Amino acid sequence: MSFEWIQIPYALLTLLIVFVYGVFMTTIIRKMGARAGGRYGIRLYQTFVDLAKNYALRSHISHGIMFYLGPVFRLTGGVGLILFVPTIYGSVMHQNFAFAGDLVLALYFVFFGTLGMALGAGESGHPYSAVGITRGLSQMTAAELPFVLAVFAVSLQYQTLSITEIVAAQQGGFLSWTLFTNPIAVVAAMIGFLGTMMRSPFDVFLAPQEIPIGPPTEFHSAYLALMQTNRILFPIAKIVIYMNLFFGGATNWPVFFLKVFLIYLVSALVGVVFPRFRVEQSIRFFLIWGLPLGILSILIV
Amino acid sequence: MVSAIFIIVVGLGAAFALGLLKDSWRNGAFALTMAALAVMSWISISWLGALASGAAQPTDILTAGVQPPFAINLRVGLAEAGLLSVITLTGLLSALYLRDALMQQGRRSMAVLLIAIMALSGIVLTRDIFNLFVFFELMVISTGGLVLLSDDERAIGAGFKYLVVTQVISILLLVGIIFTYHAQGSLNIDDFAAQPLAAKGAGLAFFLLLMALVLELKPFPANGWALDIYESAHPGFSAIFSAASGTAAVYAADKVLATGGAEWLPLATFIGLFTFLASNILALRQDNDRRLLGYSSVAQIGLVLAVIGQRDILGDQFLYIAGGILIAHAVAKAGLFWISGVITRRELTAWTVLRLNPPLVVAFATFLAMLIGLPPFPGFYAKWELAHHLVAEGRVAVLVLILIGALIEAGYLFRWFGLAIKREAPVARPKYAPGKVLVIYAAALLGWYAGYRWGALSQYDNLLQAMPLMVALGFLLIEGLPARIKNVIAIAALCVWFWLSYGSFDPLQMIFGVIFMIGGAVIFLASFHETGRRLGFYPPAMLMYAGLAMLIVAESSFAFFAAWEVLTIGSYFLILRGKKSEPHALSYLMFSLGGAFAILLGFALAAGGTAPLAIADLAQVTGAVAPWVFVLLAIGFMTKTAAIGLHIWLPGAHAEAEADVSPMVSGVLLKAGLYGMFLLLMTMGRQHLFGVDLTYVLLWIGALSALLGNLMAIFQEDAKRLLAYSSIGQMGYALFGLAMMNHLGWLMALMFVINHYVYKSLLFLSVGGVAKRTGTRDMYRMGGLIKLMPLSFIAVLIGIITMSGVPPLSGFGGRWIFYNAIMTADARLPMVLVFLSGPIAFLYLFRLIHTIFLGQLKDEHRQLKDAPFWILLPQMIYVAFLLGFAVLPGMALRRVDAYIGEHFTEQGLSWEGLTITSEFGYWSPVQIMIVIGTIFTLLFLLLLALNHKAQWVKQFNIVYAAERPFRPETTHFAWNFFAPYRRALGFLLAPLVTRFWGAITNALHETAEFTRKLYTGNGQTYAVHVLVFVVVLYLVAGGIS
Amino acid sequence: MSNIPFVMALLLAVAMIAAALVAVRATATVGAVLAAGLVSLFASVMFLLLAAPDVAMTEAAIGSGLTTFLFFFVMGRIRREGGGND
Amino acid sequence: MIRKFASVVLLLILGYAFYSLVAGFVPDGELNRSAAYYAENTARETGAQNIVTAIIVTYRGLDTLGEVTVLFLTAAIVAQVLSHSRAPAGTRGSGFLPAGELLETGTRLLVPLILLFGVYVFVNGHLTPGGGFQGGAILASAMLLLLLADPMRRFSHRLIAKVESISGLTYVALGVMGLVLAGGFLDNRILPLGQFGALFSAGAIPLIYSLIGLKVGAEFSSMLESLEETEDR
Amino acid sequence: MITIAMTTGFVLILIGLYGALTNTNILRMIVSFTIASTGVNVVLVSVGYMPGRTAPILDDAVPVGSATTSIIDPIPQALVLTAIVIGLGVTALMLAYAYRLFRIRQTLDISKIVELKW
Repeated sequence: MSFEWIQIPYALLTLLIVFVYGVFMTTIIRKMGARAGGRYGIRLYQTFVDLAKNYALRSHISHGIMFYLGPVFRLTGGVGLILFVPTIYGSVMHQNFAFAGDLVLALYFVFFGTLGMALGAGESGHPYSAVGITRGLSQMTAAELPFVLAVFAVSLQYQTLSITEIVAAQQGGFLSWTLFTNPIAVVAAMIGFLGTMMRSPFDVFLAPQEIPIGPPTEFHSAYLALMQTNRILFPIAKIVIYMNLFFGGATNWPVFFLKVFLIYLVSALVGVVFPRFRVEQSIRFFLIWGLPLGILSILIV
Repeated sequence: MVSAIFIIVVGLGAAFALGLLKDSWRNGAFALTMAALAVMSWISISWLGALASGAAQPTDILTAGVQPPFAINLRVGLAEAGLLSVITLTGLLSALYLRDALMQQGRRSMAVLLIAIMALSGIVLTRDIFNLFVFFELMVISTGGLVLLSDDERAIGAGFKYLVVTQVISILLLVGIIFTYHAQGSLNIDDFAAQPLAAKGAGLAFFLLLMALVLELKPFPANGWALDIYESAHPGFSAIFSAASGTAAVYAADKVLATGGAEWLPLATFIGLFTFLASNILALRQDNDRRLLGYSSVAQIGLVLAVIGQRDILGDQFLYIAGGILIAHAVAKAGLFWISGVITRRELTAWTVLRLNPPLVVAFATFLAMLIGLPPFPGFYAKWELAHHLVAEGRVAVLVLILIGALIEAGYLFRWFGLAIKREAPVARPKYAPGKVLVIYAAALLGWYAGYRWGALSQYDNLLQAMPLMVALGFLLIEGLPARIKNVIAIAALCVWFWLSYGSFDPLQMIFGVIFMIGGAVIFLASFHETGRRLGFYPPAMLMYAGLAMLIVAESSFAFFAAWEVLTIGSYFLILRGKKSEPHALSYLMFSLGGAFAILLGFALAAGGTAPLAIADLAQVTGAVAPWVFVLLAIGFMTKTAAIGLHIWLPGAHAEAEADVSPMVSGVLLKAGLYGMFLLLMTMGRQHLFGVDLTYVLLWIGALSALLGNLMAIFQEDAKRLLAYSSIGQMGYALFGLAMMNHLGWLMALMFVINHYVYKSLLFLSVGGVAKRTGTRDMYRMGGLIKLMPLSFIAVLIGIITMSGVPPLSGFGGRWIFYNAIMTADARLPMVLVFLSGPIAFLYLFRLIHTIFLGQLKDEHRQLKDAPFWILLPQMIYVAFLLGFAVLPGMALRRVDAYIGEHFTEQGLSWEGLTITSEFGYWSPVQIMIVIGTIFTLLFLLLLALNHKAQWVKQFNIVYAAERPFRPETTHFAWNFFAPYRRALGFLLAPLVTRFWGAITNALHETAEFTRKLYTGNGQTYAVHVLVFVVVLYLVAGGIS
Repeated sequence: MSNIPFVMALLLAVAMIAAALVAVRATATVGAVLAAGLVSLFASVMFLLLAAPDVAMTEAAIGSGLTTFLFFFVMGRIRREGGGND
Repeated sequence: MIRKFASVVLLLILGYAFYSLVAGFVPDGELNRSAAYYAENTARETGAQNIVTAIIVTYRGLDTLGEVTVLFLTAAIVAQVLSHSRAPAGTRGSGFLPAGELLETGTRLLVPLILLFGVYVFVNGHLTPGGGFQGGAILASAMLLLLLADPMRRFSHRLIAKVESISGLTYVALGVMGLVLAGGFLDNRILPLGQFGALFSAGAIPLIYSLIGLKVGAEFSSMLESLEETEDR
Repeated sequence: MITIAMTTGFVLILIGLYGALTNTNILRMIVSFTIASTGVNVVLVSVGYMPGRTAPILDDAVPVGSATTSIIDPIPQALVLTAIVIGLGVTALMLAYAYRLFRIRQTLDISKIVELKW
């Protein structure tokens, strides 16, 4: 595979589709959560409105260069993750820049945004940012474990590190999905998935509105807008990886939409059912439930 | 050639002539004494020279004009001449040293001194057993006289105890002599050898004879009297007592033992080893310098006795080995006692006063190194040869015990050195008597000369002619120059050495060579920030680099081991320079020496006794011994890479070192261990022990190191400690890669070698610079430094991105190769551990940058400037390199990849254009960089467009959502940063390893504390000990008839 | 071989051992020294019996004579300086 | 008590070892080769009647030189030790045997005789039993007598030291002469062996034994004196 | 005869050692050692003794020619002479030491001279 200029508009197109879908997804999930709680929930276009509002706001405030760059890092991480992973299997248009790296790149690039974000929040100087960061990092690294193990189990299973080839190996009926060929890995990965989705019950570090502790509290206006954009893109990007690795990938957009929605739903459901975990509780959760499964999946491949 | 009997004649004649002088002519008397000693020394040395060069043959000196055995005869051979030289020179120098005491006490004491030296020479020369007794008694009585030279009144008691014990000894000796005579019909030692004694029913007689001579060697536990003398006598005399008397007594025992036949050798070995070990353990608890030296003397003599016990297998090398140990001990011990004489107080910490006189510190270090047998001193060569001979004959147990003893000895000696270097020194420089100091320097020079001679005699290249070592030692001579000039020379030396030698390097050597030499030179740039003379920095630093330089070109096991020891010593001294590094430097040294001994044992086993062994020939080692060789060598190398279990030295050593030393010992030095592992695995490959694949074990060790090293790192409050622990983890990765034994695993290990050098040097320098400015290494005392120290921040940022493996920097390349490598590895469980450690690394790295540079600035740091230019310069070089290496990893790795391909059948990577492809995936660093860069730039521009008027706002102007901090200091959340992690995973951090090693150390100390109660100080008890010693051995030997 | 030297030797041996026991066990140091001198003296007679006249002379002169006096001199000094107790 | 018990046990075992030495001892039926050599060759090689003397002065002369040195050393050290610790003034003399009139008179009479006897003993060392050591001891006993008779008496330390040193030096010098003129160090044949059995025979043996006698006498005297006197000079 | 002498010698050695190990008075220890060394001398001489022979002096009774068959071994005697003198030297030295010790410590009890230990 090599680079051609046409890939740039193609990639932008993919990005746009994913973004729009992501906005709706976010909205729908929130609405579902509200309904489940007996509330009405937000309007369908509310997320758009929020974003637009934040992009329109102007701020004169910065706490320094890393503070300024933090959201940029964050969003670069999200966008990059989408672009380094093939979105639609077999589609030249939506291959994006997957040829630059493989599964390993995707795994490690996840940290890029996190790192930048944490740095930015750190420079704000607010002690609560620091608290949020340590919680976030602690939980995230723990949650990544079962995921990484499962991913590696999969690449061992298919003897490749190329995402495209992994998807290719799962074609030919849903029984050849990893979900069925290696269910343990999938379970492990899904446990990790819950942790990285930044949703309840694993969202204590994120500073949902009622706990004013966490990086987003420090950011406002356009900074916040960039981060919100990331909040929309990033889960989709992750789900795409999951979908590609475990659920047979997507050969066209409808399948893509469906699968992403369903996977997203998993985390939403769990969030509705469970109360919020403290960080060390969630670390233990991942280590006790996720980790052994991950190890098991690697051993039995 | 003057007959050697004139040593005796001159000594006696001068002693008698002293009586003719008026008591008030003390200067004249002293001059006469010195002249006599000088003549005696000259005779000995001229014999030594003539015999060594072959100009003279071993000569028998007849007395009374009658052939032996009917008259007493003397003999001068090479051994005798050597020992005579030691004895007479010690006498000469000690006399000079004792000048004040001798002058005060008058000519009688000078006569006693002369007779003492004469008697010791007689012990060496004589071939008659009863004559030996006479000389022994002369030695005893003159010792009794010389003890009185001490100002310490306790010496009288010690002298009396000595006399009591020698009475018992002479009784045994006389009984032994007469019955031996009865059995042999002769008193001549040479006759004994002709007719084995035991055969004639004189075993018991010989036993008593031997015991008497052995008791003169002060064997444990029958040696309390000797220690009391060492403690209380005048140090000038103690030097004689240890160096000269010990030497003579050992030779006497050897002479007699040689005639007894091989069946007595195990007894000597047993006594020697027992004494060596026990005395060294006891010395652990000593805080009186002279008593400690006494224990060490006793131990060393025990060692020589043990070596004598091996004379049946040492053959031609016996003299070389035993002589090497004996001479090293004599010179060193005399030197140390002499030094102790210029120090006024007796506790070990009083030696700090030496610091005010740096050449004395060099002498001190020289003597310690000689005692322990570090290169390039005679003991080193002796140790090497001894190990090989012992292994060749299957006496591994003996060797192991010797090495354990040596390790303990190194422990207390270097602890002492640490105390002297690190504890608070007095301010006022004491006045040293120039004569005394001169004597000390003379001993040190003699030590070096002996090292040179032994090197020349060895079958290997003389270490003191090895270019790198010469350069390093040359730095001792230019210590007076300003630091910056020395720094220029040091950098030039490293570059020149690289330039001279790189032509012959293979790609592997090239990578290590570049890191050791060029990498070392870059770190030296940081040293430019030091002004003044910076005493004691360059010689050890260059010693370490010399060792490293010699290591990569080493082709034989000897060269390798010598280089290994050299770099160990150099780095020890270097680490010791840190402010609070005393205990850490010691534990570093202990582990390193322990590792070195494992390597020695491994090489000896591999060689099967026929040293030298080419490193490449390790591949030919097969059979049952091969896995053990592998294990020993691996342990040796892993102590340097601080694999888990052997790691406890590392954090302190690296953290407490100076700002520019930490990168040297971390970035550069750790690679020596990896280089060793590379060689080991390259030559020996997979080995199986008890059916276990040893590389599999290594895999586990690597993985555990990676996990636990990282885990420990995240809970450190001290920034340099954090980095140090992280090194454990990083080396674990590299070890893991190597142990996978496949192409990509090795490539990954090499990638780690390069990356770890760069980012760890970078981070240590940045953190060192920050610590220099802030005056603390505790991260929670810092914060918000990003604006004040932007360059340091950038350096750390790039460093941690690389290290954590986040794309797009080169650390990712390491991870990528790693993932590809484990695709083919079959060991899954250790792999999991490595997975676990990855994210954890991310945690501590983030903490590093966050707590130091982000958050709120501390009040007291508001005026700080960025780190000094010279510390920043290498950092910027590293940053540039990291960025370049990220884009073009192929520039270093392609050739190595091909080189590794020669060793593994499976395919490596393909390097087409800018994309690197393995059979499992692909990696295109340039494209990744471009994509990320583009996205980042676009988003940045977007944000700029939206928020271009943003201006810096003070942190306290932010609106706190819930509250406003009452006191700004309290708002920096950095202490116990990853508390949740600790709560969840803290149990993994139980300091089991520390406890384990601590328990061993404690057990040794407790044993020492308990055992030394034996030495009640009661002379009668000591006499009982002597009898117990004899009786127990009599019973053990099964009642010899 | 006549019995006389033999009996003499036996007697001497008994005497020596007895004197030695006295020397070791006696309460007074003076007595001990004297007894030791006596042992020496008996020994020199024994040496004569053993056909060693040179040794006998030496033992008598040095072992029993001079040595004993050396002891007395030292004891005298000590006694005068207040160490009268044994 | 424990010490006594332990000592007894230890000594019993040692005694057993000694017992096995005694039990295993077989007296030689005839002279062993060294002794036989001396029996056959002493007369020819050294010209001395007293074989023990020949052995001491010649064959094992180095031992004897060492022996003399032991005494020299001891004398020097004893002097050294005691000069460190002078007794309080006014407390001199051994105080053991109070000197009486009889003793003093007897001393005057006896001393010359004893000295003469001592000289006789060591001059005849090569012929009859006795020799330098015995003679020296006898010389010293004269000194002892003088000391006992008059504790306040001063001897010339210088004289004693000179005698000691000069005889010692001469002894060593004779030894070296043996090396130069005859077969080896301390060879007595630097002087003619003379007629067997005569006073002036056996080469340098009488000379050496006399020197030894003088030296030993001087050394013993100096030792006794050091112990007796409370102050030097 | 030899056995008696030798046994006596050894017994003296043991007695002497016993005294030296159990008497705490320094002077008494020295006395004990002189006994032990006397014992050693007796042992030495008895080793050289040969029944029925005479002293090794070649006077009229023992002509040179028959010396080999008529004298006893002279060597042990020579050795003993040396040993006796050396023994005296050591004893004198110990006595001097004892006196010095007494001057310093005002005691002759060896069990009290233990300031150097461990």
